[in-house]
Amino acid sequence: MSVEFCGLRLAHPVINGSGTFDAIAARRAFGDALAEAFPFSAYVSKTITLEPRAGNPPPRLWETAAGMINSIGLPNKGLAAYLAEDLPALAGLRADPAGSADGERAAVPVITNVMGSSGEELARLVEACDEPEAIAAIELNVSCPNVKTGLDIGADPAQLQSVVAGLRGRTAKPLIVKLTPNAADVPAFAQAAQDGGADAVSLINTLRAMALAPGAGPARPWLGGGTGGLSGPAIRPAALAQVAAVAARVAVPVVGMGGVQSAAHARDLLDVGATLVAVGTESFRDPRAGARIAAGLQ
Amino acid sequence: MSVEFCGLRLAHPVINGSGTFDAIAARRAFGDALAEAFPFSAYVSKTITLEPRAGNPPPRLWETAAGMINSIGLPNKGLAAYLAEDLPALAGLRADPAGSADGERAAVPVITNVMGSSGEELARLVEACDEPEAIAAIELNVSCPNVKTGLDIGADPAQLQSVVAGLRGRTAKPLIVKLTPNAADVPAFAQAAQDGGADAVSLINTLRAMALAPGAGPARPWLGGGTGGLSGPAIRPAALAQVAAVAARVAVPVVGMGGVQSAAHARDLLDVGATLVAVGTESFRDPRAGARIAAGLQ
Amino acid sequence: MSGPTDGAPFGRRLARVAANERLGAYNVLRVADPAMTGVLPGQFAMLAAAERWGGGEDERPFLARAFSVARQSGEESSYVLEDVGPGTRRLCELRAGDEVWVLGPLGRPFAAPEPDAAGMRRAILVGGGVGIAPLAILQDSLGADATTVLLGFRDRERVPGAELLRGAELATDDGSAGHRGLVTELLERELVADAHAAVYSCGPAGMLEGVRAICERAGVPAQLALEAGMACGFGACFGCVVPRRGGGYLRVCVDGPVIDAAELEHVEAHAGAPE
Amino acid sequence: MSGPTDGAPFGRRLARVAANERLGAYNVLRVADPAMTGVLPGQFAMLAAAERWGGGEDERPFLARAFSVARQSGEESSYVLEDVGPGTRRLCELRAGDEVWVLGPLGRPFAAPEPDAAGMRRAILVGGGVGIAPLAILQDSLGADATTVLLGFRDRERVPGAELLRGAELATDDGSAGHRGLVTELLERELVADAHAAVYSCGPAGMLEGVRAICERAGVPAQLALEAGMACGFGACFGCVVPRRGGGYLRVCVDGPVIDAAELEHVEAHAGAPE
Ligand SMILES: Cc1cc2nc3c(=O)[nH]c(=O)nc-3n(C[C@H](O)[C@H](O)[C@H](O)COP(=O)(O)OP(=O)(O)OC[C@H]3O[C@@H](n4cnc5c(N)ncnc54)[C@H](O)[C@@H]3O)c2cc1C
Ligand SMILES: Cc1cc2nc3c(=O)[nH]c(=O)nc-3n(C[C@H](O)[C@H](O)[C@H](O)COP(=O)(O)OP(=O)(O)OC[C@H]3O[C@@H](n4cnc5c(N)ncnc54)[C@H](O)[C@@H]3O)c2cc1C
Ligand SMILES: Cc1cc2nc3c(=O)[nH]c(=O)nc-3n(C[C@H](O)[C@H](O)[C@H](O)COP(=O)(O)O)c2cc1C
Ligand SMILES: Cc1cc2nc3c(=O)[nH]c(=O)nc-3n(C[C@H](O)[C@H](O)[C@H](O)COP(=O)(O)O)c2cc1C
Ligand code: FES
Ligand code: FES
Repeated sequence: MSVEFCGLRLAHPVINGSGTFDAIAARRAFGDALAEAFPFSAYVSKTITLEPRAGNPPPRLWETAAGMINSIGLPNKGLAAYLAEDLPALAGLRADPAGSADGERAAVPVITNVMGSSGEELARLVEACDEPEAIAAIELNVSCPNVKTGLDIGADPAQLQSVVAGLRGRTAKPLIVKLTPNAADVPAFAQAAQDGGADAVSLINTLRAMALAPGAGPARPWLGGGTGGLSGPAIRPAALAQVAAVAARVAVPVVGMGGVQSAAHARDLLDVGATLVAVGTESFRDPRAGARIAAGLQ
Repeated sequence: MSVEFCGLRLAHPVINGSGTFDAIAARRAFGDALAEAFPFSAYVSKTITLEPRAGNPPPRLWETAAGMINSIGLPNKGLAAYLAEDLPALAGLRADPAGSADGERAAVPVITNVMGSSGEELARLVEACDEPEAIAAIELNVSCPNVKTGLDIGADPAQLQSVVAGLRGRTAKPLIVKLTPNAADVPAFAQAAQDGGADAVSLINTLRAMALAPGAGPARPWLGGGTGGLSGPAIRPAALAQVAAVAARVAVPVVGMGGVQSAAHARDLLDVGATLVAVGTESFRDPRAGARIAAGLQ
Repeated sequence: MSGPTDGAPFGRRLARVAANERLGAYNVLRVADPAMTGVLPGQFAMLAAAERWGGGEDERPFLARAFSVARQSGEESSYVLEDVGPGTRRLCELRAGDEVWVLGPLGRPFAAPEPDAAGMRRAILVGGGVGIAPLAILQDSLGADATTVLLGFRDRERVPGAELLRGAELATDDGSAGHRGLVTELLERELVADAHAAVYSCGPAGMLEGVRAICERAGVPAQLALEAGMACGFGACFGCVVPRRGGGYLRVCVDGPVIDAAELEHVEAHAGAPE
Repeated sequence: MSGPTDGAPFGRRLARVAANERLGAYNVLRVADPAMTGVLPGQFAMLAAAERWGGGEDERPFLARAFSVARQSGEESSYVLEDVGPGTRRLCELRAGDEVWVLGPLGRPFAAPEPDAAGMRRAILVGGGVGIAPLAILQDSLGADATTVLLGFRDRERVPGAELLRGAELATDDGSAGHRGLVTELLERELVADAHAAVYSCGPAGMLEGVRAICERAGVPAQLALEAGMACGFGACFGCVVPRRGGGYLRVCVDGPVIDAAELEHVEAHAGAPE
C-alpha cells in the first residue's frame, strides 16, 4: 500500500521514529542487506543540532514495565558534519519489498530532524537543510524531554506558531513539527503548527519519566540526565488518544507513533486519522519491525 | 512506621487511590475480615458528586501492556445518600496490623473525595463534608479525565488557586487537591493549590488514553465513554517524575501514586518526597496489596 | 444456596494445579484449594498464573481473569477454560504442580428453586459453550434427576464439554451432535411442553438474551449467569457493569454474576465477554 | 579476527535451545543457530525468550539482553548465563526445544595479537565471574598453549565456570579455590615476571579498571570487553555509552564491546552491568 505524504510517494506508511534507528551504524552491523531491504519507507535522522553534542552521561537507559526510559540527550555530530559525512552515507537505501504491495525496492527518502535553542538557530538549520537534494523533508523536534532548550515552543502554542511561521519562508520542503505529549491540550499545539505553516505534525514524543537507582544507599536518580522519556507499549494507549485528538483537529497529515509493535497497532493509529506510522522502541527488539509491520498492513 | 499527615496520625503511609477500592462492597465480598484487617491506613472514598451519577456506559475497561484504561465516569449515589448510607457503613474499619510496626489495629480515618462542576457546587460539597465527625479530610478531584466538568480548574493554575481559596474558608478539615497529570507543568498546579490554601496535594490521576474495539469492521472506540484513563505499572515512571517535581516545588505534603505494586515502588515515591503513597490498580490484582506494601516498608 | 456467602477469604492465595486436561476444545483446570470449599453454584474466582502472568500477546495479561467454579470435590476446584486470548492461553499452559493465584469464591450464586402454589418448578439448565461451567456445579447440588439440561455448542470440538453434566440434550450450530440449531429452540420446545419450570442459564450474551426473551414471554422465572470484562471481581473498580432494567447499572461481580432476568431489560454483548 | 565482521544477518531469528545446563552458579545455554557460524571472539548476541518475555519482576523483561558468545561448535552457540534479574532468570528457565530470538553476531571482536620488534607477545586472558564467556571462545581461537589464563570468582559456587577454559589459574574472594584475593593480583605477578604480553580481559567494571590501570603502568596493551545496559545492540539507541579518553562517548555495542584500553580514561561501573 504505497502512500503519498506531503508530496512524497512512499512504499508504505511505516517510517522510523527519530533517534531510534541509526542507518549508518546498522549498515555496519548488518552489511548491505540493511541498505537493500531497509525496514522503513522513509528514514528520519536522529535530531541534529547546529553544534556537535556529546549527549548525556550514562546510564542513559532504564527498562520499565512494557517500555523503557531514555535519557540520551541528543548526541550528534552537528549540522556541518551531518551534511558532509552522514547525508552521503544515507544515499541508496531501498525499502524492503516485503513492505510494498508491488514488491519493488523503492528509494528511501531522508527526513532530517533538527532542534534549535532559538528561532535564529532553527532558521540556520532549516536553511541548511533546504539546499541538499538528499534531504526530502525537515522535522522540527520541539519536544525532547531530555534537553533544556532556551526556547519554550514546546510549551506555548502562540510561540510555536510564530516560530514555525518564521521558518516556513525558508524552505519549500515539507516541514513536519514533532509535538510534545507533555501538554494539557496537544491539539492546540498541532493547530498552532498548522497555522504557522507546517505541512504535517508528528507525535508522540516520549513522556517525561524518572527512575531511581536500585539497591541500598541514599536515593539517587538512575539516569545520568536525571530524568528521561518513556517509550514503548506502555505509552501506546496515551499515544492513540493524542493522535486521535490531533487528527480530529488539524487538516495536515499526521505521523502517529508511540508503542507500535504490530500491524494491528499501526492500523489503530491509521484508523484514528494518522497518514504515516512511526516505529521507535520496537526496532530495538526487532530491527526489521518496520518491514514486518508494513507487510502486515497489506 | 506510623506517619503524621495533615494532623492525622496514620498506622502506615499506604492509602488507596480514590475510586479503586469500595470498602462496603469489599466487606460484603470478604466479610468482617476486611474491616478488621483493612489494607490501608486511611480510606479514600470514590469521587462523590452533588447529584447521583450512573457513570459511563460499558465497556468501561480495557487491559493494556502492564496497565489498564478505565472509563468509569464517576458513578456514585450523590452527596446526600453518601452521607446518609455509606459514611455510617464505613465506621469501624481497622488497619491490618501487618502494616503497622506496633502491630495494633489503628482506626482508619475516612477521606472523602469530591468533584463539582462549579465553584458553587464544590462549596456545597465541602461544607457538607465539613460537618460529619466521620470525615477526617477532603480530597478535591480536579483531574478526572473521564468526565467533562464545566470547570476547567484542571487546566488553569490561576483558576485552580482561586477555587481552592474560595473553599479554604469553608472547612477546617485538611483539604487535599488531586492534580491532573495531563499538563505541561504539573508543579505549577501544585503551587497554585498550595497558594490557594490546600493542606496537601495528591497525584497522579490517570493519563488520558484510548483503545479501539478489536476485530474486523469499522474502527470504533472500545470504551463506552470514548476515551479513558491509563493506570498501573505502565505509568509508574511518569508518576515518579511528576511526584518528584511536585515534591521539589511545594512545602505541603504530597500523596504519591501511579503504578505502585511493591514496597520498593512505594519507597521510590517516598524517597522523592511523598509523605503518603496511594495504591490503585494493584488492589484489583491483589486486594491486600496495601497491607503487603505497608509491611514491606517496615 | 440463598443469597451471597458470608465472605471469601480476604486476599488472593497461592494454590497448586492438580491437573489441567483437555476436554475437546476446552481445558479442565483442577486446583487444590481448600479455601474454596463451600463455594455455591454460580460463584466465580479470579485466577492468575503465579509465574509469567504477562509477556503474551500485546504484553498481556496483566489483570486476573474471572472463571466460574465448575465443580468442587472436597478440597479440589475445577474450572473449564476456553482459550480466547492471552490470559486463558497462559492458564491453559499450566501443568500439575504449577501455582495459581486464586481470589474467591466471589459473587452472587444461583438462588435455590422455591415451591409456589403449583408446587416445585422443575429446573431447566440452559448452557452455551463454556457457559456450561456453572451449570455443572449447579446440577451437582440440585441432583441430576431434578434437572433438565439443554446445552448448545458451536461445533464438534466443543461437544465433549457436555460430559461435565449428566443427561444433557444437545444442540450444535453445525449439527455435529443433537439438534442442528440453537439451544434456545430446545428451551422453547420444553416450555411449550411444560411451562411450570425455572430456568438457570449461562452462555454467550446472544444466547442469554434469547433465553431471557423466551422466559419472559412464557412467564417463566430465569436466573442468568452473566459475563463482563472485570478488573477486580470484588466491587472495587465499577468496571463490570450491565444496564439494569429501569435505569442505572449492575456490577456483575457483586450484584451478579447470577442475575434474575427480571432485573434486565436485555442482555447486551459488549462488556468484554468472549462471544 | 581483525576488526568487525562484514555483518550479521539482518533481523532477529528464532533458534531452538539445544540444552541449558547448570555449571555451578551459572547456566550454559546451547542454541542451535547456524547463522552464528563465523562469530568472532568477543562478539555478542541479543537474546530474548520467544515465549513470555515479560511478566517477571516489575513486569519485565521487555528488551532483549546482550550475551557474549562463549563458544561456537559447528552450528551450535554456547552462552554462559548468570541469573541476576528477570531477563537472565527467564533465559535460565528455558528447556531444550524452547525457542529464543537471536540477533547477531554483533560488535567489535578481540583483535588478533600482532608481533612487534621483540616478537609475539604472549596472550594473557584475565576473566572475572561471568566475564569468562568471551575468553573461552578467544582461547579456542588462539589455542590453549598460546595463552595464560587467569580467572577470578567470587565464591565456590562460581568456580566451576573455570571448566570452560583450559589451564586456568584461579583467584577467589573467599579463597575456596586458588589464590585468595583478586585476579588482578595474579596479573601483576605475571607482568612482573614477563611484561612482553598482551592482555585480553572481561569481567566486572571494577576488575576491568584494575586490569586497565595495571597494564597502563606496565606499558602492556590491553583489550577490554565491556558491558553496558543495552536496548538494541546495533547502534540504534545510543544508550550503551562509556566515556572515551579525551572526551565524548563510545557506544559499547558498535565501538565495542571489545575496546582498546588506550581509548579509556577509566572503566566506570554504572551503565547497568551487574557487578
Ligand atoms: C463471572 C465470569 C465467569 C466466567 N467464567 C468463565 C469460565 O468458566 N470459563 C471461561 O473460559 N471463561 C469464563 N469467563 C470469561 C473469561 O473471564 C474470559 O474469557 C477471559 O477473561 C479472557 O481473557 P483472555 O486474556 O484470554 O482474552 P482477552 O484478550 O481478554 O479477550 C476476551 C474478550 O475481551 C475483549 N478484549 C480483547 N482485548 C481486550 C483488552 N485488551 N482489554 C479488555 N478486553 C479485551 C474481547 O471482547 C475479547 O473477546 C468468565 C467471565 C466472568 C465475568
Ligand atoms: C556485550 C555484553 C555481553 C554480555 N555478556 C554476558 C554473558 O556472557 N553472560 C551474562 O550472564 N551476562 C552478560 N552480559 C550482561 C547481561 O546482559 C545482563 O546481566 C542482563 O542484561 C541482565 O538482565 P536481567 O533482566 O537479568 O537483570 P536486570 O534487572 O536488567 O539487572 C542487571 C543490571 O541492570 C541494572 N538494572 C536493574 N534494573 C534495571 C532496569 N529496570 N533498567 C535498566 N537497568 C536495570 C542494574 O545495574 C542491574 O545490576 C553482557 C552484557 C553486555 C553488554
Ligand atoms: C532511545 C530513544 C531516542 C530518541 N531520540 C529522539 C530524537 O533524537 N529526536 C526525536 O524527535 N525523538 C526521539 N525519540 C522519540 C521517538 O522518536 C518516539 O517519538 C518515541 O520513542 C515514541 O515511539 P515508540 O514508543 O515507538 O518508541 C527517541 C526515543 C528513544 C526511545
Ligand atoms: C477503575 C479506576 C477508577 C478510578 N476512579 C477514580 C475516582 O473516582 N476519583 C479519583 O480521583 N481517581 C480515580 N482513579 C484514579 C486513581 O485514584 C489513581 O489516581 C490512578 O489509578 C493511578 O494509580 P494506580 O496506577 O495505582 O491505579 C481511578 C482509577 C481507576 C483505575
Ligand atoms: S470487576 Fe471490578 S467492580 Fe466488578
Ligand atoms: S545498545 Fe543501542 S546503541 Fe548500543
